[in-house]
Amino acid sequence: ASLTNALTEIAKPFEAKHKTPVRLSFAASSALAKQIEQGAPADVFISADTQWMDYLDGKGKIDRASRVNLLGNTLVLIAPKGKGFPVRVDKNFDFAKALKDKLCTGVVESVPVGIYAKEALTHLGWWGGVKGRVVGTEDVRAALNLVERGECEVGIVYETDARQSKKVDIIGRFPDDSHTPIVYPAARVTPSEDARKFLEHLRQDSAGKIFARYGFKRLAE
Amino acid sequence: MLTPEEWSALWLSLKVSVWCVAAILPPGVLLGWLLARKQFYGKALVEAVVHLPMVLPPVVTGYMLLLALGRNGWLGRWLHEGLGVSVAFSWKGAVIASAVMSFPLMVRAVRLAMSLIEPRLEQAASTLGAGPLRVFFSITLPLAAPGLVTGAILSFARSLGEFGATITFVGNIEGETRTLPLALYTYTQTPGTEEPALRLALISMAAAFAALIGSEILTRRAEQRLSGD
Amino acid sequence: MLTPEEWSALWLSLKVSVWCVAAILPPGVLLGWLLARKQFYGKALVEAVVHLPMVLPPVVTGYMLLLALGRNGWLGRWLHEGLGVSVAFSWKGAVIASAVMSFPLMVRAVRLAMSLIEPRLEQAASTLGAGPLRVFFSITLPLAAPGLVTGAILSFARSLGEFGATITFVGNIEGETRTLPLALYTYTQTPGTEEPALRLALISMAAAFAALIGSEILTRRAEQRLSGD
Amino acid sequence: MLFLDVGLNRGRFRLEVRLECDEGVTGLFGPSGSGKSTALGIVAGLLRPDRGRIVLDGETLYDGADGVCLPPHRRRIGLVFQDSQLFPHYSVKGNLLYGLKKIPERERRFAFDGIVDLLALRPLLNAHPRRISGGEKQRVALGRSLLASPRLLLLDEPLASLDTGLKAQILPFLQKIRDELKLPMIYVSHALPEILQLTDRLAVLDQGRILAAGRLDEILQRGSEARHFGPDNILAVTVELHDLESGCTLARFGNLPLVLPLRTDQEIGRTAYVSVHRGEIALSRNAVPELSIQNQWPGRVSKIESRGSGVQVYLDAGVPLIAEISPRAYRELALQEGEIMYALIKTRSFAYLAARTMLDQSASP
Amino acid sequence: MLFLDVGLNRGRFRLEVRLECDEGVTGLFGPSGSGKSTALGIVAGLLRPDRGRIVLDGETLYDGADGVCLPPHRRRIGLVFQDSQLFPHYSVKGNLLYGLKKIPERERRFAFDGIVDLLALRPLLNAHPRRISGGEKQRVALGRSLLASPRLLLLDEPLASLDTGLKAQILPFLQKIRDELKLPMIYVSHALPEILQLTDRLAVLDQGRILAAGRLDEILQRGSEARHFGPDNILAVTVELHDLESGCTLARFGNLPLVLPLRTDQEIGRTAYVSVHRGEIALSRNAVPELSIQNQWPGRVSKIESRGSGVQVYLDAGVPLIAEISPRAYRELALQEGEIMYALIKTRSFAYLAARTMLDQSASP
Ligand SMILES: Nc1ncnc2c1ncn2[C@@H]1O[C@H](COP(=O)(O)OP(=O)(O)OP(=O)(O)O)[C@@H](O)[C@H]1O
Ligand SMILES: Nc1ncnc2c1ncn2[C@@H]1O[C@H](COP(=O)(O)OP(=O)(O)OP(=O)(O)O)[C@@H](O)[C@H]1O
Ligand SMILES: [Mg+2]
Ligand SMILES: [Mg+2]
Repeated sequence: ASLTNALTEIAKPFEAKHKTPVRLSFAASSALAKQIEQGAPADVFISADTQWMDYLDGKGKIDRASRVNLLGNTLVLIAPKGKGFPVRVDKNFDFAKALKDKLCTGVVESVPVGIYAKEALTHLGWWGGVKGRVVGTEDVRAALNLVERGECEVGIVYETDARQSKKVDIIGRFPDDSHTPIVYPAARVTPSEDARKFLEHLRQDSAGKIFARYGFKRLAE
Repeated sequence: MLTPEEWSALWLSLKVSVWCVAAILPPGVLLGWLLARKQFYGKALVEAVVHLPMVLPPVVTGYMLLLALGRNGWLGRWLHEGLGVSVAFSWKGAVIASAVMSFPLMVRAVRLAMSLIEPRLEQAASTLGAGPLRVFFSITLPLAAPGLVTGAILSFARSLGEFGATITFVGNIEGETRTLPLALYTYTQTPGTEEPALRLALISMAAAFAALIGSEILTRRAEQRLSGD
Repeated sequence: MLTPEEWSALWLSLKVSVWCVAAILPPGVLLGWLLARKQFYGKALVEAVVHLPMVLPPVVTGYMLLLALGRNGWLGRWLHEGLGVSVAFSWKGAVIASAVMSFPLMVRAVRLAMSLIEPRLEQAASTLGAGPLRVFFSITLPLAAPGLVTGAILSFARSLGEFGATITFVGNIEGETRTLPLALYTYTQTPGTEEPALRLALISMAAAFAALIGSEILTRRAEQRLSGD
Repeated sequence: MLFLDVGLNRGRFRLEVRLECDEGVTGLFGPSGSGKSTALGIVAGLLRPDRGRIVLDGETLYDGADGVCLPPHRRRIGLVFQDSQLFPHYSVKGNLLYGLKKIPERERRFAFDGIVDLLALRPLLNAHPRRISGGEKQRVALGRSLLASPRLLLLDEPLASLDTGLKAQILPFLQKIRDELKLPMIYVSHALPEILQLTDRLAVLDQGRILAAGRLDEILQRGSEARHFGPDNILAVTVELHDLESGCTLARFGNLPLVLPLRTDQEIGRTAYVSVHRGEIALSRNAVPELSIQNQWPGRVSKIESRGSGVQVYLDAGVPLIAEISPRAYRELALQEGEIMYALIKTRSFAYLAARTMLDQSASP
Repeated sequence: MLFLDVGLNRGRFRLEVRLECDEGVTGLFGPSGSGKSTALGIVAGLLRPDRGRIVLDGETLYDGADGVCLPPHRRRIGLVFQDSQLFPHYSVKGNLLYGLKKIPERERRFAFDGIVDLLALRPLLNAHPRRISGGEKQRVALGRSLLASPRLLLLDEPLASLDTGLKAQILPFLQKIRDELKLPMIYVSHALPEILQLTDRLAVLDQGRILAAGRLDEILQRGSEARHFGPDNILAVTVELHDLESGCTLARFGNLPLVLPLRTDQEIGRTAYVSVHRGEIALSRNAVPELSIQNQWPGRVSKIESRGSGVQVYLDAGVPLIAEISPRAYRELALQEGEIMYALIKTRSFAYLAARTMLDQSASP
């Protein structure tokens, strides 16, 4: 879902070049994975996390050889614009004390951003202190929104999302080693030629530039 | 005024909602009548099954539809291979998702209205030579008209706003299954799109308004027809 | 049999649903009565506003609730600072979200039932010395009982299944706002959790079943009381 | 011809009815709550009896033993409900046409316009059935049933809420359809004179049971049912002579000679019904000679009942008679059951029932 | 005392009523659809007139000019609906108690048990109001209204669907509450004898207008309303003498002497009402001497109407009379409007109305 704008933009030149319409379906990775499992007529699947790609892989629904880790992302701590407080992202910082109120992120059991956030917080030893104050949201946009509205004092979201909002400040970045790497794997679902071409297209520089503009990290294969 | 995407979403939403209401009206009326007038074994079970889609999160309902009616689902495969009909990932699937979600509203409204009809009017019709079918269509149904209107408007509204089951069952494909709520969702997934999101919300409201005012007129007419005002 | 988390979600869901029904019953009855019996200026507007939460995607409704009742919302700030009441991120907020979503169902059901009551019965009561209040409570309300029951069961079911508005408005906080649908959602978002998801779905169904069977008994009693069977 | 022998339990009420109705009109008579409407409902097929048989013109409509039960719409029996039950979603006209529309042209027994004019419904045709008066509703219900061309018509107090003017127009019309179309009817009413304008074949119902059925004179003969006809004694008499000289009609009541007011339109040799109110029967221990009261009949006091303002004295004078006397008179006479008393009835105390109608067409099978 | 002067437009129907009711009972009489129920609805406050005034015992209930309109529940006016309108969610008992419950003990005018017994409702108390018969419903509605202790009672054909036995019990009871409790009533009925058992103060309504109001004898005097009383001529006569010898009661009708059947219970000097059917009036061009027919009155033929089976001849004999003769007789007599004819009426053709009741209590203001 975080890919909505970027992908829409990237699809345009592809359509122009290959004269094939690209049909994009944006939904939660889980929903998409299940649709594909049930035979959705998809050519390419791009997931916001590895687990749903693994899931489909396990069911033999994707072309394992075509799987690539397309993009990466960073986890950041945000606060409403101008309402931030100084944070040092390391184990010695008493985050629980600095945090007066609630923290929002994706649901920590299931929504990818939440899972990463919990890992990071645990890694930093902050989890125990904030556990009861974590507001799980349906997706990363909702978490961002709550912070924008000032409903939550801080939030943990992807950098891509945080950067596009003018109403929040990034007050901290979680080191890459504090959580499982955030990757966006992509793979072909059908062996069709169009699928191959589209996957190819995604990995070209022209696409890469657009991704980068939205704050994604391009991953070397 | 509206962008082509907005038009397409609005048009799709209306199409899905109208088809949804049209599709559930007949079975809803029938079931509502059965529940209001007949005592049968397993009635409570039927009730419960009908209401199930209301009780479960829409996503779950959508998932169950996917399991049943997806190309690999037991029913879907049969439909697909046997009849060449495929509902998954098409607007027809969106109609099905909406229909399942709205069905309990239709059934309940019809049942309520029918249970409040004076049964002696039906008896009077039968002594005038009207068989069960004519009684049903010329007496029961018109007298339950306010219930049908209520059921239709609730279903229409529910269907206009249906999101969870639809996106889970048929995905979010522009021009095919991206109804107003899904388009709205798509915007909310990207930052800085408050303005188009708001536009879509307003379009939804306008569509709803128009439908509700139409229904209000229908409702009032149905009520007046019975009271003679 | 159930894990503590499941218990907690079930308990919370029931609490939220019961409170939701209790909270919307009085205003729903009042508004249903107004719509059924009175003609006033802006009636169609009131109708439309009431139905709005059905038409918009639940997430949008949740978002609007947040705008209004969040800590920084115009109403929420006043509630928070003036009265010290905060509904955001608490189960009370979940009740509000459910209430807003179910309200149109309640209003419509009550309105439908009231519009089908014979108004001359109310007149008869008034010639026996009953003032408007007594007429309402001793005649109108009991005669509309099937509508109240229908409204209550639809609202209860809707509320048991409410997901989008709730998660948007009050988030998903274990023990506080994680109702059955939210817990179920959590499972559907992770692969390989079919088994606990299924358990939760079954629990939801069981709760719904119990409620529906209860309502069925109430409905039947209300219908029989009026027909004298 | 209708044959009916059914039983039905309705909670606190139990109906047990055995009845045969010939062509023509049968009056169903009985106090409030005696089961008249219930019986009609069973005949029409709206209520399913617990046991028994219903046969109409040789066709079995219901047979408890065989499980046969024809649904109402296949019985072609019209029923005018006591509470008209008009369809609120049709206009008056729509109500009238409801049954008519489905009848093939040549099977129609009544013309729409004829019925509308007879029942004075023309100005109401476009009205809403909730917006018309009580009597108007009842007329619409009657018209609606007639227009459905039934082969048997059940009328549940169709004229109870109509004024005499309308009654006087509708009754002759019912007589006409009885005579010309030979449409059999069962006519429920608690107004005996009204029934007698259509028929003297009666069934008397009480507490769910047929107490008596047959021609009114036969019923009266049996006697014990007299109390059902209200405060009037009804006598079936045989007209013997019109004495123009003395201005009397002479008749015979059982073995008793009777002096009635002169009414030359009553045919000699025929049965006529006359009524005399209980309060107009005086009692005397002996016959009183040289009195203007010309009817003096001895009878045995079979029962004495003190009720409200008066004392009811049941007299067996070959036929049963009930007299009501004041408590004071009762004390002074020191009346005992078993005594022989004379009933004294003035000629003018007699009133003719169903006065200006020939009763006999419907009465003879 | 009720004063009523209102107008109401109801689509095709327009009501314009001006009426004063004294203590006691006022009978409201008129053909079906004439506006009787509408008028009661206005008095009870269920219908709001377009203009006018309603005053009860000095209290203004409605004043179109001032915008005063007391709601029904504050009028304390009981209304027995034509179609009983029982509450389906209460038992019969609950219906009866509905109005009673809220009346303070000492303001209650009737005891629950008394009403239940009077109306023979005891076995029905726990029944559901949809499960009782038509007459039973009407009795419950009557009881319910009485138990609410109104200060004015409006009765819309309360006895239309009751059998004579019950009527005969309930009418004296209504007489009693009229006399003892002095509860004023407006009694709608199309049965004149029934009304006359309660009162001879009438208002005659037709097509939404009061044609006549006042004592029946005064109304009859004015004459033109006679046709509203159905096929009977109603005469208000003054009783002059009971001639025991010849078995007649002599009375005066306007200037005409009248020979009636003997009825010693009619007080000398008082007004009595007698009826004679149109068909029992014979017409003759000359007085016929030496005939048993004792009443022979000359009158001018004011109108001749041919209707259905008979010819209606309107005769002005000081007071209006209507005779119905056969078309053949009409031809043979070659009757012309304006001619003087003799109306011949046999003594026995007269029937007393409201026979066994004193009328006068309610009649005198
Ligand atoms: N639906 C019903 N269920 C049970 N009992 C009923 C029902 N309807 C009527 N009864 C009872 O059955 C008896 C007969 O009722 P029915 O309506 O046949 O009387 P009826 O002779 O038509 O009286 P009326 O002249 O008052 O209309 C009454 O005691 C009544 O209380
Ligand atoms: N709700 C209504 N709206 C408009 N017209 C009505 C309404 N109810 C009755 N009418 C008409 O008003 C007239 C008077 O009706 P109303 O009920 O007062 O008559 P009524 O004298 O009581 O007759 P009945 O003896 O038949 O009951 C009739 O012509 C009737 O058709
Ligand atoms: Mg009956
Ligand atoms: Mg009326």
